Amino acid sequence: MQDEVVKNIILGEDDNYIINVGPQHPSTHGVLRFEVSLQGETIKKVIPHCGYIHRGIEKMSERLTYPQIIHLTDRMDYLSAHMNNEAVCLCVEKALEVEVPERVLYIRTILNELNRIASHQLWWCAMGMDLGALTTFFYGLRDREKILDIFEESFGTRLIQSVNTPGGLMQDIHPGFQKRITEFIKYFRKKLPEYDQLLTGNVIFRERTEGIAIMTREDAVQYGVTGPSGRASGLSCDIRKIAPYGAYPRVSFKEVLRTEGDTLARYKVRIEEMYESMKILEQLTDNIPLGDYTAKMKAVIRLPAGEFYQRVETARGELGVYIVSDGNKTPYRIKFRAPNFSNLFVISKLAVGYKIADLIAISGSLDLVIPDIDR
Amino acid sequence: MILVIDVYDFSGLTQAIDKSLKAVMSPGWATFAEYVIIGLIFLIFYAILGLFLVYAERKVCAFIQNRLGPNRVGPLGIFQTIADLIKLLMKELVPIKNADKLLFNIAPFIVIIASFMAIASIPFARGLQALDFNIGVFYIVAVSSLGVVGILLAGWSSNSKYSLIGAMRSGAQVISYELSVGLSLLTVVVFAGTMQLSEIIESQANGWWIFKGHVPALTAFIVFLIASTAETNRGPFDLAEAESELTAGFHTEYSGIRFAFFFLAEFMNMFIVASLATTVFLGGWMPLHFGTGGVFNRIMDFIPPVVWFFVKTGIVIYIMMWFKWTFPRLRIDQLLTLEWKYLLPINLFNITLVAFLTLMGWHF
Amino acid sequence: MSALINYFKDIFFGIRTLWAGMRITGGYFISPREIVTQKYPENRDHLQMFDRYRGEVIMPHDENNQHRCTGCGICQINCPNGTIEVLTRKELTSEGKEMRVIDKHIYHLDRCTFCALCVKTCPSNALAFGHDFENAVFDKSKLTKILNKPGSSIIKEVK
Amino acid sequence: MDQAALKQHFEEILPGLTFPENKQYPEVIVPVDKLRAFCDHLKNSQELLFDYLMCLTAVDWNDHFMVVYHLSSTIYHHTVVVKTRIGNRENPAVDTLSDIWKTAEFHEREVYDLFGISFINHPDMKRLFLEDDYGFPLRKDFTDESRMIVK
Repeated sequence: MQDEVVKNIILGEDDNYIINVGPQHPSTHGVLRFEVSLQGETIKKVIPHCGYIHRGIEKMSERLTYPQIIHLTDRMDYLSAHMNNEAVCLCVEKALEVEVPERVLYIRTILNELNRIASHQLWWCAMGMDLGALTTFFYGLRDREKILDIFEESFGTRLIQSVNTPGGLMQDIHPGFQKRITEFIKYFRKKLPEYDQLLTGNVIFRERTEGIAIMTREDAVQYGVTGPSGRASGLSCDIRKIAPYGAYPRVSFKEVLRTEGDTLARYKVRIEEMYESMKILEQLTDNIPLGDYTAKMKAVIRLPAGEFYQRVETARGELGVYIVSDGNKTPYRIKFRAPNFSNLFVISKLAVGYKIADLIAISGSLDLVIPDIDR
Repeated sequence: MILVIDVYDFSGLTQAIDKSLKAVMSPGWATFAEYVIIGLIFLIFYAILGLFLVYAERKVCAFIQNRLGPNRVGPLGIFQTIADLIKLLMKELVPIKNADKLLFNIAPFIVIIASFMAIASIPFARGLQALDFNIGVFYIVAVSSLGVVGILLAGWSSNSKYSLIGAMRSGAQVISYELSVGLSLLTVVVFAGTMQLSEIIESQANGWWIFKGHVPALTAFIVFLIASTAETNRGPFDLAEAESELTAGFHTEYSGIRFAFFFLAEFMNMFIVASLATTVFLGGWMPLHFGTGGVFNRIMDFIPPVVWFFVKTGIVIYIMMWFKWTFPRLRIDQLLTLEWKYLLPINLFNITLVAFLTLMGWHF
Repeated sequence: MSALINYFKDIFFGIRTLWAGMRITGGYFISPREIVTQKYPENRDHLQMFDRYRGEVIMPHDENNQHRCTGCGICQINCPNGTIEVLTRKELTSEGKEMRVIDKHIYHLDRCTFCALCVKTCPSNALAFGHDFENAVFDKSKLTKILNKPGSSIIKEVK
Repeated sequence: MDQAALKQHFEEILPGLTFPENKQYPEVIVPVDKLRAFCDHLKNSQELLFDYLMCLTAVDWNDHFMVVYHLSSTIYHHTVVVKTRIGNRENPAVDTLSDIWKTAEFHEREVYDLFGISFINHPDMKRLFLEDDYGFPLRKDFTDESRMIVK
């Protein structure tokens, strides 16, 4: 055992320069540590260390009822909070075989897409900032504010919505909901091309990202990289297409796929996904059917004994919720297959041979949310 | 026309001070007293200008980013930087374990002295120049490159890996970009036929070099802007600092007033290169003239040369801030590629062209 | 030759894209209308939160200092974080019946995650979300609040 | 492939498997010693091509552990749940699959961290989140007086 520990501490050869990027570092966007072994500025080895904000959500959930678990899932990937909520709700609804009203499906899907745009906006801010373009941060947040206002008007919460509950929603949407979304789409369609001019087209940005850290499709599958990062490598992994849920079967949208697999491709997939999300929103917003905002549920939700698995596409990839129930009102075991957990470790393959500045760009392009890795 | 400019000639004033000083004490002491006076004036000027530039940068970046910027301390937040300065003065100077104490402490001073020395030979107006060397351009280029020694020492002595990477980057960067700065200044030196800054300005009395020198001068100006931004370690070339990569690069371990020195020196360096660009390419304190004579030119003459100088410098500084708040940062190898593959060949070609143009007398 | 053409193409492509970015930032620089900053303490008077804003949990009292809480404890059971503690006592009504009355409805704001489970599950709508968001205090114990006002009683109609 | 076809296929490779009832995905319980060979076949067989390990976790059933693998194919999009039962509670161990699916390396480390199930031949079998002396929190018999509040 002791020998093993010693073996693990030695990272590379003696003359390697080892630095810790994190846990407190401007570009890890949270408490994540990369142990980087350098030669000059070239990276020879990257070892990600996580666990700095492990809160034991899975253990906590074993003592909570299903509606209570939902508020904890918000705190995993806080940028796609609604998708996380929905994953648990869908899993519980599937287990109980509850038919959810049409209206709920539509609203959930709209919230999903709004959340996805908000998440990608924040990613864009942070990606620009990682590369040293600080102004992007403010432009992205400025536009994200409009989405948060939509959430706040209807549900009173901003970053995390806490509005889903097994069977539907906690409260109905505000009468001004649709109008605000329409306004937002009109506004954002004007602003999104500015993102392209400011960053995407920029020659420095291109130099920094094009051809950097190419992830092949095989790598993506092997490492389980999903979401926009996986789709940039040509891996068709959009759960909205593979196993549709919510109102996704009713809308037409394109699964954004690119084949380059480099940092620029991962960037472009997300930018294009914002356009696609706006398309979905346009199709749904004006067609929300009338009806109840929740299905009739029992006061205490008990799942039948058995195992249930639900896949959901969050802004960062595939979220899997695996519930093992023994018939009680609390789950016997709940497991969240977090998208960032799988996406993180590919960095130790991608970053090798590139400069330390590229490591920052790569981790930015993978769009990691640290609480989701640790849970 | 000459009359109006003469009203703003400061050499009469400075000579009068010189005379009155020499009347009351021996010439040696008089010179010493002048040094002290000039030193004090520059110290105050340096501090005020540094504070103002920090404020200006914060306001410019705020407006670019749809924000208001500092607006709490004083009207429009103009005292914000003073409050920051007081805060920095009161902060603890964190001692670093295993740091090279001597080098660690003198590094900020080297950086600030280098910029202080350079400012001495900037001509603010006719006669308003502390040192009018006959090799002024050379002096500024030489002195301003001293600053990198301070940055290297700061990075080396901090005993921090991030700092060391930042310092090494800075060394590579400044050494390469110095070439471009020197060569682009050389174009105007070839045009003007002198290295004395006051004479370069006098040679622009009938038009600024950026207008007179055709395309080569314009090219040289753009190259100078890029290269000098790089030499002052400002974004998009702030690799030595590289906030998102190296936390704060070479000054990661510095706190309190030592950090403020680096901060101030960065802004002063920006002012120096901007004023050098103004002096060499934009006619220094010369007013803007179109053609000869005319009402427009007369009105322009009434604006004091100091105002002209600071307005032009301000515009150049704004352009540099504009760069910083728009572009992402380059990677170290791209930075060197830009210099050795693009700027240097363009510059060399440019200077050959200028030499040819001057030989044929094809400039105005 | 083509290498030379590409070289100049690169330069002009670079300048063009850089200029495109500078045009955007420069455009914002000269248009102060686009500034989105709100001056917070100054705009306090006319700062309007959305109706459904989830601030702290409150217990609305009417003008007779009466609330609707029966002390059933459903909010306490539903709260995932142990934010709510309901202390009740038995009291004799005028008809001589024994009735449950809340003694203290304790709310730990420092543990609250605003998941709204208490407000939504309350059978008598006794709880609501306030619009106050200025909850910064120097002492953590100040975040523990008693929601029922002193001397308050339950509204008669609520069963 | 649909559920029945998959079942038949599995029967052919490894006779004597148990197929528990699962409404959602086909499910198969593989003995611990056969797991590696079985999974290797699932990954490399051209008709199956389960190249994507969706989820790897374990469940503590008090008397035994169940390690659960959710496999999917990125080409055919069919899914299967492979389970293996570990009876040994003192020193639970199972063969690593990290050379078949790279992502298993990290999921296995997570399982090791939280359940204490060690994976044989794993390249880097150490804890991922917690300190070395923490205990294995997702085991049902885990207690931590100082940090757990039981209502």
